[in-house]
Amino acid sequence: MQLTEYIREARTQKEILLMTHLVLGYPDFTVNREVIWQMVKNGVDLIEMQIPFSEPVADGPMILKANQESIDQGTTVRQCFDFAAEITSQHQIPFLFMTYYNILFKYGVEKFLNKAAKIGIQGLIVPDLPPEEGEEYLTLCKKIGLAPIMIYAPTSTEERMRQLADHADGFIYCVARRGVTGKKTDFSQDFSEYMARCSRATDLPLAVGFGISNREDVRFLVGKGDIAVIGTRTIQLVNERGAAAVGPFIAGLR
Amino acid sequence: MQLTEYIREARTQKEILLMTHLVLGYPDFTVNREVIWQMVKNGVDLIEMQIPFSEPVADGPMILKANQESIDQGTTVRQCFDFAAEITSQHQIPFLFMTYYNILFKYGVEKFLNKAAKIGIQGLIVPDLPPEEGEEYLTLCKKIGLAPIMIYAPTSTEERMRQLADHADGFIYCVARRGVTGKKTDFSQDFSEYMARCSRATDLPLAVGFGISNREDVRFLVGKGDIAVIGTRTIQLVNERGAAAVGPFIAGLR
Amino acid sequence: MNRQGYYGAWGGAFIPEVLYETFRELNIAFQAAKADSSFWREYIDLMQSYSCRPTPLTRADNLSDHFGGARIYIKREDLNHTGAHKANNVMGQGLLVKRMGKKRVIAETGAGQHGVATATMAAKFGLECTIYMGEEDVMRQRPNVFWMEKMGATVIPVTSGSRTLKDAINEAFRDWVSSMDGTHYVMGTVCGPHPFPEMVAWFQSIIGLEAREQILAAHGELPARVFACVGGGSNAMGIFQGFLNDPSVELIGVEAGGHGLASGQHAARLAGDDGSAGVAQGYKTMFLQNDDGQMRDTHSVAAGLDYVGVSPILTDLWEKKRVRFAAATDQEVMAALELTMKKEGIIPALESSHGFVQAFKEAGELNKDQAIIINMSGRGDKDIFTIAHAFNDPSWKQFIINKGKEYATD
Amino acid sequence: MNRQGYYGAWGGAFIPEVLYETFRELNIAFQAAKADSSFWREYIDLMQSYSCRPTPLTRADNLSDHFGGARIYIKREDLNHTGAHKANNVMGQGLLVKRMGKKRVIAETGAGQHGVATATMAAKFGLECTIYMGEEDVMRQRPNVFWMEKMGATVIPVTSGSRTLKDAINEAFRDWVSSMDGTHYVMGTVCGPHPFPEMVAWFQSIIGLEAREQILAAHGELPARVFACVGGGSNAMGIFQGFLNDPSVELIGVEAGGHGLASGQHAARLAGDDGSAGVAQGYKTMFLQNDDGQMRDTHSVAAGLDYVGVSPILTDLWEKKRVRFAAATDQEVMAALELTMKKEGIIPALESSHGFVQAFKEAGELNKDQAIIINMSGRGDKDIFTIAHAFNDPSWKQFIINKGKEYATD
Ligand SMILES: Cc1ncc(COP(=O)(O)O)c(C=O)c1O
Ligand SMILES: Cc1ncc(COP(=O)(O)O)c(C=O)c1O
Repeated sequence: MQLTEYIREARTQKEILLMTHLVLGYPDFTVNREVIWQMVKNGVDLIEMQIPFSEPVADGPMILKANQESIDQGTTVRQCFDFAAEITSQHQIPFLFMTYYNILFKYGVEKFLNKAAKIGIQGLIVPDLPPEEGEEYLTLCKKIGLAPIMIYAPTSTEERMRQLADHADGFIYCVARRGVTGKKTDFSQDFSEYMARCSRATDLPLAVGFGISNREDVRFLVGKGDIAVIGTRTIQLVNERGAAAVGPFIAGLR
Repeated sequence: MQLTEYIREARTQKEILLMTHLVLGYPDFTVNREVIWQMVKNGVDLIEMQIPFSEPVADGPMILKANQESIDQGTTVRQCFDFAAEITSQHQIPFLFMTYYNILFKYGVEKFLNKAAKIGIQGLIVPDLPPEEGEEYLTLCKKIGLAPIMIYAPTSTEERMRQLADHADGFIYCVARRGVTGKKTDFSQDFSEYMARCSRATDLPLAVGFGISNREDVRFLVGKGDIAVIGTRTIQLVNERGAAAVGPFIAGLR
Repeated sequence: MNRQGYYGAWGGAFIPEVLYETFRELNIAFQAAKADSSFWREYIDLMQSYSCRPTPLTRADNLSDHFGGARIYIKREDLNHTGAHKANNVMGQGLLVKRMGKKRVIAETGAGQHGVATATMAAKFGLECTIYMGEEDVMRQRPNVFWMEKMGATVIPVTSGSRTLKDAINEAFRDWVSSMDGTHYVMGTVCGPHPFPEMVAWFQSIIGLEAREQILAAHGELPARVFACVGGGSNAMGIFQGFLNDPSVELIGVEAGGHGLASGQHAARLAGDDGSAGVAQGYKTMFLQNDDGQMRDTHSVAAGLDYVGVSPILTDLWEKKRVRFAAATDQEVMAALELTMKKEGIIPALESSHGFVQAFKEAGELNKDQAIIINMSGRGDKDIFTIAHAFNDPSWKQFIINKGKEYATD
Repeated sequence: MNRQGYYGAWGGAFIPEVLYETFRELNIAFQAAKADSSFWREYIDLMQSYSCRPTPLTRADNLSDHFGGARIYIKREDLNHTGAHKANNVMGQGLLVKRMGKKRVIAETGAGQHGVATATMAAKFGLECTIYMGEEDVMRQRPNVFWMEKMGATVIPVTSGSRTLKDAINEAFRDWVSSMDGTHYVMGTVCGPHPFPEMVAWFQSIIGLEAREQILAAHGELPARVFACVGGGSNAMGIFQGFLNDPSVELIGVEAGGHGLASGQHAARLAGDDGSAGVAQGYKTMFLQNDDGQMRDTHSVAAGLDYVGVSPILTDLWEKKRVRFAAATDQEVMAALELTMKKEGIIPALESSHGFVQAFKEAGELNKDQAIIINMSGRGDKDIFTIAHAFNDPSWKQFIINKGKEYATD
């Protein structure tokens, strides 16, 4: 609720919000820290921090590699919590965790969620946990006050979307196209229809992700969604040109 | 008949006769010529000349190799006939052809036998032609006056031996043991019984072959058979020490 | 099943939203096929005319005498077309694909057997085919790759993660989330999100149906024990289903003990204490994972057993103590393989040999009136490179060296 | 047969005297077995429980549609244990050996299939086993050698002659003339001295018996034509026997055309004009020989067809025009193999692919109501080294080069 209100509030100021993504521990926490600083300073509205998992099925090659390298370097869930605690205490925007269900499951779902809430995380994106499998998770999120972000896909029927909306909080993450993260999306007529369907199905703000990488993409989303999600592009940018390149890139998006 | 009489006649002079063997065209006809000369000069009583065949199933490694090398060098049946004609005209002892049936069959059995008789060959040893398969051959041999040498083996029953004797002429070739040419024979008690069986089964002279390689072997055969057959040993000798070594070797056998 | 797709606490369908519709349709199509007796008849016909079903149950007298205990019977899945039980599942899914009207199939493969089987099915049914295979497995199973390609499939080496089976599964899912409209994912074992475990178990149940009838005919009564190797668990589930309702029949699953359970280099999820509950690759089961839930590297001489997860159905049967689990080490496997070749003239796949190991350990405990069945999931001649290598055969090595030189100077 | 062991003018038993008794006993034992219906029953039982008989008859719709003519059926001898029809003969002779009480078997092998089958049988029946194999074949069929050895057989490379099949046969005979008391020579094809052609044809007749019944069930009437590759001729005789008394069924034997009949590098004894009557290896038939009667070198991409002689029974049927003969070149064989893999997901052995070539040439001449059968004598995955080589597959070569380097530095 808190998160939804933050978004609605922010939208009164901006045509569209920006959410960015990074993989914790990749290339390392120091760079993560710098990247987040650049993002926040340049007007990012929300940040999803991915806790790496060895089997990130929903992610494409770039984020997959980031997950693996992070783990190979020894990144632990505990380190991710510690880092997140530090970050939330330093920056005022909402932070979310993105990760796969096994990370929660193995930690203990309740313990994980309590801990996340305690360190100031506002919501979670768990792409391999449909509501049918997430009863415990959803109940606890509600109880603890964390937003369980639900995902819409172009393949979702309107009926399915309504069903998902029943469990959602914070906002809805609308996956812009089929496939995994990291590929360019073709924003065609179909896409507009899809977004219209999303809007009809829920009152929650809509974030749009997958393949958004430049100002044109962001502009295109104005009026269709509330939040543009920048994922793979910033990871690529950091790889190619370092953390310092993130600020100007973000600044140029809107 | 002619051949049998020659053997009986020779046996009145000698306790045991010697028959030697060579593969035509191996190592070449020039060496064959020299070897035969050495053999005859040193008292060999009969010589079997093997016309090489590509599939000499009854022969062991040494003679097998000789067959193949001879063929590889281009030895033809025609050359063998020519060479044999020359040899029989120069030496007075009986010469036999040893070969496999396909050589006759392909040449035409009748044509082959007529030709052999014409050039002075006195008999034939065809190890893969049992009498059951050799009706034409046996009839023609009789008609043409060639001795079809039959073979006894240690596995032959006395009944079988009698049956073979019915078709035989010249002498009987008693294979001293199982197996192929070129291995040492163990002249045991069994062997003596075998020879006794051979004697009971036929009135023809008995040649003993397979594995006879020295004076002791030859001496052992005295009183048991009429002809000692030296096969592989002389081929080996020629390979190792040249044609000239054959004379002294033969001279020392008896 | 209490909940949809659950076996006790295990199973489920932990899938990304983009596949929700696909799975819904797959469930409907599968349940309709399952309810339609003509579908099963068509399946049986196909397996009889294209593969070699029923596969024989061979009585192994020499091995039985050698161990001096139970009569050993071997269920001969090696005699299937393509050389393993994988054909059963794949041909069944092929018929389902035909029903659903899809034109393309994808699959993961570890040992390559499932890949070869899928490429075969795709050729037979005229489907486009892409096979995902860990790069390490591509290297150790090159002959299988060659055949897949020759049958018209595209084989994509997967370079992420441990570059083995689990990574190939992830990669196949990545393909599927973009291509699901015209593409079916032919899951190779009795794992993954619902309805795959149920579906694969159903198709593989043909093994157990036959085996039960055959052992009754041959031995006059039920076997005392049934042994099967367990990678994902499909061949084991296949044969076990013939005897699940016979409490007198003990069922034993044999996992890859690798270099020994103590070494940590193995793939024993249920035998031993290294496995723990988790959710990955779309389902909940016992995984080999660290305390954070990151999947561990596994090891087995048998590529087909080299997997972090295991069938949720088996995990449930294990928890309920209906199936007992054991592990066989690489070394034990080579010895059992050698003995079986020498005694019976039968060459089990390295995977299958795991089942033989445990059966050999236990045969002597039983008496001559009792029968045991070993499920021989596949034939070992596909494993020549691995087996000749493991036996350290000098002529084989020389042969390869010579061939290599010949090709190097081409 | 007019005379003992003769088929028209062909056959006989041109054996050295030392084997006379052995053959006499073998004839008696064989005739007694043949007359004893329980022997055939035992044989069928064995083939059903140890191999996979009856092997299926697979309808190849994709190939049929591709050629737009006759319905093509494939008799699946590849699904036998050990991967080829050779198993039928070998297991039958194994039962005969048991009856005769002998303790050792020897055999020749070309492609290695018969050697593997014999080693398998020897392991199963607890017999000592020696396999003679041309040195050239040992080199090109190393995987088979490996398996034979692993099943406990001794493989002896034959270095005489052309170092291929015919020389291995000679060498096996050389063994037999010393060892016949306790040793049986398991002749691998329907050649050699009587009673081998009759014996091997009898055991292989199981193929034709099944195929006739199967095609009637599947197609409702007899096939128009039946195709089989011909090395020695055992798989061809096996299937042809099912239809010899059906004059409407045309029988076609396909020999190895190698680099083409005109090249002289082939193994076509009956197709073409290069064969001539001869006597070798104990029997009379059409051989590839020169004017002196020396056997010629033959060539085929398929080791199992690379033989100078051919079954006397087939020569008789050829002379009587009951069986028509054709030849398939190496190149045609590779194309037919590739097409069959792609269209049907079936990998015929290189030998078997010869039959496919001719069937493909003729399928279009017939109409859709007619059926033809191709006898698929064996599976091609045993031929990976030859096939991958023939396709000049770069990844395969690289794989072998790498493996070779790995072993070279061991
Ligand atoms: C021959 C064979 N057996 C067993 C397995 C393991 O799979 P599952 O446990 O699903 O039977 C494989 C997998 O590739 C295999 O190829
Ligand atoms: C698969 C296969 N087919 C055919 C043959 C040829 O033999 P035959 O003509 O006796 O069937 C062989 C011989 O090794 C073989 O392995």
